[in-house]
Amino acid sequence: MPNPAEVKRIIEAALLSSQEPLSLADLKRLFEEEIGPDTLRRLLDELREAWSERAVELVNTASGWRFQTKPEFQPFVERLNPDKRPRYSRAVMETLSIIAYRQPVTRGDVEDIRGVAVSAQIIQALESRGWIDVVGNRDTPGRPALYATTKSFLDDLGLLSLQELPPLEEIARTLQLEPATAQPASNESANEPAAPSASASQ
Amino acid sequence: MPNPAEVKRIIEAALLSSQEPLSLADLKRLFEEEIGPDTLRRLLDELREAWSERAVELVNTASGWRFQTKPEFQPFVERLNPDKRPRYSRAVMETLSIIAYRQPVTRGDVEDIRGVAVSAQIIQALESRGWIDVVGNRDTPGRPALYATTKSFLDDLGLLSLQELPPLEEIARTLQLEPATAQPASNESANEPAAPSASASQ
Amino acid sequence: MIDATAPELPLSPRFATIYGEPLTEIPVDLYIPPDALEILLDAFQGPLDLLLYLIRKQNLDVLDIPMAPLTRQYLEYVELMRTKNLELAAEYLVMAAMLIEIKSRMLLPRPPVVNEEEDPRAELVRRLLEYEQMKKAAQQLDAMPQVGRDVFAVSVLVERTALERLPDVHPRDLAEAWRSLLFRARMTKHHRVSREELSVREHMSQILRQLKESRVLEFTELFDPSLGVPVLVVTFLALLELARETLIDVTQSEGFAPIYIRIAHVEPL
Repeated sequence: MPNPAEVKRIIEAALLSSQEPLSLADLKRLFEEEIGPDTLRRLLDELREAWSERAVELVNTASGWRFQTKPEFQPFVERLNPDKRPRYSRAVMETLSIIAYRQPVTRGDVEDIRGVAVSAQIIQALESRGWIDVVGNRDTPGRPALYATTKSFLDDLGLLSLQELPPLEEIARTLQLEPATAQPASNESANEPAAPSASASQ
Repeated sequence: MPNPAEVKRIIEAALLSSQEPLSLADLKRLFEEEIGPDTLRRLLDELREAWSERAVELVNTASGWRFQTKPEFQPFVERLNPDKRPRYSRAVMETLSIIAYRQPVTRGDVEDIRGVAVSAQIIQALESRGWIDVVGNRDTPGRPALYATTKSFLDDLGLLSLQELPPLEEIARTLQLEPATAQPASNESANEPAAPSASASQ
Repeated sequence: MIDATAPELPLSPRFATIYGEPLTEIPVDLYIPPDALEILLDAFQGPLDLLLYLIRKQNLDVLDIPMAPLTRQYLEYVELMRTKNLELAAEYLVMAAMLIEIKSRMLLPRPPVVNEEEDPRAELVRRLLEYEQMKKAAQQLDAMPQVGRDVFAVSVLVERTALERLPDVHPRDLAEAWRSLLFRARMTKHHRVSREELSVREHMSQILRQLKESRVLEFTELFDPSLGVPVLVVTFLALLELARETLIDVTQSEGFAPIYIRIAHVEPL
């Protein structure tokens, strides 16, 4: 195997100059000599460690490794490019999270959960961003398209897999709904995150 | 003025994540505090120095500062994206093919066969690629250089010898199958190329 | 989730005390002036969202929704919406119908035997909780750093000008080039070569190359018997062809003396 410092130099340059995240397989192709995945991973960890103090970090996402600026750096970028980067509307984000957590789902499924029609533009916004795509059709009348999130969605959120999405809050209690009238709404919910006003703030 | 190390960290991240070179004026805008051009330039020089050992370098171009890979890194990028290579023009390919099949030949020979002038750039491109070289000069007025293909040409094309080039007879035969062209009418010999090959080298 | 034990709240909120009387008795934060409602509506994603808002504002347990007052207040909002914003009303009216249905079913006396009969609120609760869950998930997703919004991919320019990207060539490309030459019928018979002649021409190049290095070679140095008779023959043919094209000089001082081969010498013009 070639000199590890040299290998790291090359990996670093490849990652810095690549438009897309690079997988271990991509990185292996950089070298004519065989470099084992363990070695590669160790060198990547060393590289990540070496960069940890800077405003740019090495992250491992679904499609591979990439360098990106740290979130703390964002205010400086805004000074450089004063045009604000738009945030997605709540409608888009809710649709996205339903697709992310419940995939594969149809537009009808999303509408059922949101209790409101989902416009074609919302789906289109997510599709053209490359965050969702059609993975099939449900075998029901009209054969509606089934949507799922893409690797690029995970990449853009810096995630390795859907497992890394923030966990959903428990809804198990719905299944134990007590019959009819007022329960003493006492403290059986002690382990529940106490956020009475969290969702009331908008 | 803020901590110089911090300023360098931010300049580095801005330069790494920018699509375009950044001028001193751009870089100044990163900071709320006033940073003089001399300070900025000194920090940029320090940054350039800090990067000097890596496969990526900080350069000052006409339109500003930017990071770019060093030329030595190019072969690695090509291994990463092997399918991104350009193609030679038809003129280059025809010239190369004439030199390969007819060597040793002069530029004049190539022009005779192609029926058009062959620019010096074409010969130069093939020479600097190391695929052809001058093996002598023809003993005619002007003593034109005789070109032949090199060992490196065979290596790069994965050939052991010129014998392994596609045989010209077959090429001619495949051409005969094409309906359009007017071929010599001596077609009683179906498997024979049109040319009487006995006198071929004349 | 609602936590009924949250300190600023009465121990167990009884909707009766909140809803006992019309608007005046509703806590201040529940009252939305009609003018503000219009603005507020933009913030609601739909009837479920509005319902959740009402429940959360009153700090009520979703699992224990007081249907009557909630329905009444919901209807007030929907009525306001209906006059202000007709587009939105349809979905909200469907929800209003659902609330009224639940409310009426709960008012009906039920035979105590039927234990397994589902609570009429169950479906609504399920939907509210599922929506709330997704709504929170959306907020969490939105809070995560996104490439292009909060963090930026690094993209260092790959310097290509210094070293030109070189095309690949396959033997079939050469054949294709030759074919295109043939096709344009520029070729005279003169230039057609067979496979054997190619081998002669290859050796012509090799001999010239050897001569370039050592200027003068003895005839026998050009032959390597270990390569076999065909190569010896081809090499000899190549020598003859080179001599014929006056590319080399072949000299021998006398019979049986060594034969020397050199690049053809041309008098300077």
